[in-house]
Amino acid sequence: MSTELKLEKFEGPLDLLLQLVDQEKLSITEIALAKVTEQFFSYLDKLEENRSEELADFLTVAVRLVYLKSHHLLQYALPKEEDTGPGLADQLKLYKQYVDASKTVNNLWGENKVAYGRTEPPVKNEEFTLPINAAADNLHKSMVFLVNRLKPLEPLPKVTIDHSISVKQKIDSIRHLLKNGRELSFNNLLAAAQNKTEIIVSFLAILELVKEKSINFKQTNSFADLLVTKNLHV
Amino acid sequence: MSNQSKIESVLFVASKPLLTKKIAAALKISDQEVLADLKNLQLKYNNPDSGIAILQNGDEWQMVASAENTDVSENFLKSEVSGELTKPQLETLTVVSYCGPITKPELDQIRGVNCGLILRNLMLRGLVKETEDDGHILPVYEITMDYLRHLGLNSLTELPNYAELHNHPYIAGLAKEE
Amino acid sequence: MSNQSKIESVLFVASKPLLTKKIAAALKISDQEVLADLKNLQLKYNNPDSGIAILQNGDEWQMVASAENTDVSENFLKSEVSGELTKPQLETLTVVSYCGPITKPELDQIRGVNCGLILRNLMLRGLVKETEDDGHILPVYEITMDYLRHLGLNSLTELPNYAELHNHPYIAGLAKEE
Repeated sequence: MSTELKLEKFEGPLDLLLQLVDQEKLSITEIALAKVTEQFFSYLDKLEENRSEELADFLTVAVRLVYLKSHHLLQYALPKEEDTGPGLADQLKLYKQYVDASKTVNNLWGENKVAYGRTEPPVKNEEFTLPINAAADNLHKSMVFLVNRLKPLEPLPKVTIDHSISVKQKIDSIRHLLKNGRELSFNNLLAAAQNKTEIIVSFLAILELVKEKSINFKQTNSFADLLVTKNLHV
Repeated sequence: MSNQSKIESVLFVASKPLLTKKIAAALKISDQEVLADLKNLQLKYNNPDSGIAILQNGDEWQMVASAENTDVSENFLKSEVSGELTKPQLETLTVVSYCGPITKPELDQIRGVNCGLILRNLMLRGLVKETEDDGHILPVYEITMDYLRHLGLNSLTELPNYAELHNHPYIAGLAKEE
Repeated sequence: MSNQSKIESVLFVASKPLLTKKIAAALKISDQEVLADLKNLQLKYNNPDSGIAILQNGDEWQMVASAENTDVSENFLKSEVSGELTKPQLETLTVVSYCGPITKPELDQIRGVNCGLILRNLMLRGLVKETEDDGHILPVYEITMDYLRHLGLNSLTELPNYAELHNHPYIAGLAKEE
């Protein structure tokens, strides 16, 4: 089976996508990306266990992927937004160009052709001169500036990791909810969402399940709550 | 002696990367005059079979022995070992080479991953440098002259497809998105 | 590349007079062939308005900056070791002052960049000295007595906030990270 890519063999979400598309022998299009979305998601589970600090990067792409896929499924319902910047397919194509270019750079680097400088015998000052900006006060300012720059950034990534995991869990929890209960209010689901990403993820997770035919939607009128029901015929 | 000759002498004795304005200060002439002479020196030295080359990295200039003559040069100085580059380092260096000066968010966006650690690593190895640009809020990253020397290129513009990948329309778009 | 180009590179990187036979040995060619190429290089460089010259002293050869440009070359070199410190130089001197004696890897780690060239410059200026400590494998760097005297201090501990900044947790934290 060649379908399993080794977790350690890819550097980031774009690298993973590129390899998945490549493996399916597809060219980089939105349709191709929609096709490999499922596979992409299967790697998120493994990532959560082994490389959780990278989950945030993968989720950014995951959200865009599912958006792309839902757009693919519901073209009439989600008109293509304009002016949203480069699409994921375009971004991946660009990324691929640099990956290709990095092979040239690697070759040049590997040739070990070094352009050497020379060493002019140093001119030394006859007597010591104090540079005008090297007084004790200059040193102190410079040191305070440096220490501020070195302030550790740890607390932030930790929060990001927790958040990333919570988004990932949201997808899993919807699946779980539907496994036990029969019906689920979309409004209730979104009430717990803490930001736009979570709303999008919740919505897209549901679309994903619709596509799998595991659930159905019920809505009594245009602006009423959306009821999510388990498809009993499956 | 002409200014061009003086610049030639200064580049020769400096034996390290020099900013245009530093050369201008040494000669007490304008940056524009220095740049015009530097272009002429590039034409004078950077041709096939020359044993000396003039490297340009953005606003920096350095006179070096031709990279083609690495082997014979190493008889007379301590050789600098290039060392291996990991895949993420290589990829990051490539993007910085083609798109620099580039901010970290732009770089992260292109690679789809946070490049903070790799950038720090590349700076420690002296392959990438951080510049606090007056015009920008965020620092920008560029490759160093040392990196250029080890690639054996006279300038990044010699990289294949440089113009196309440097001025890629999506990069402009990405920058706007931020 | 031709032998002439190789000899050009060798003379450039050597930065000192070279015997004909030493060049011949490096290129694995005869003395006669080297001499013929050296004559050509003299014709190429030793002409009016060249910034570089090839000197011959008996059997020794050296590439130098033109004598006519001595003023501008020397002024440039002197300005490198006097005058205002650049921002990276000041920061390096600061770390050596507050955290010295310190090894180069430690210094690189704190500043996040390779400090080799800067250390060399600071030593030329007489601000920093290198000590080969018996107990250490690597040399350590500290400020010179001259500099301390000109700061008007009896000891580095008199630097503003020394106690707090000398062993700052952010800096100690870096060392642990590795």
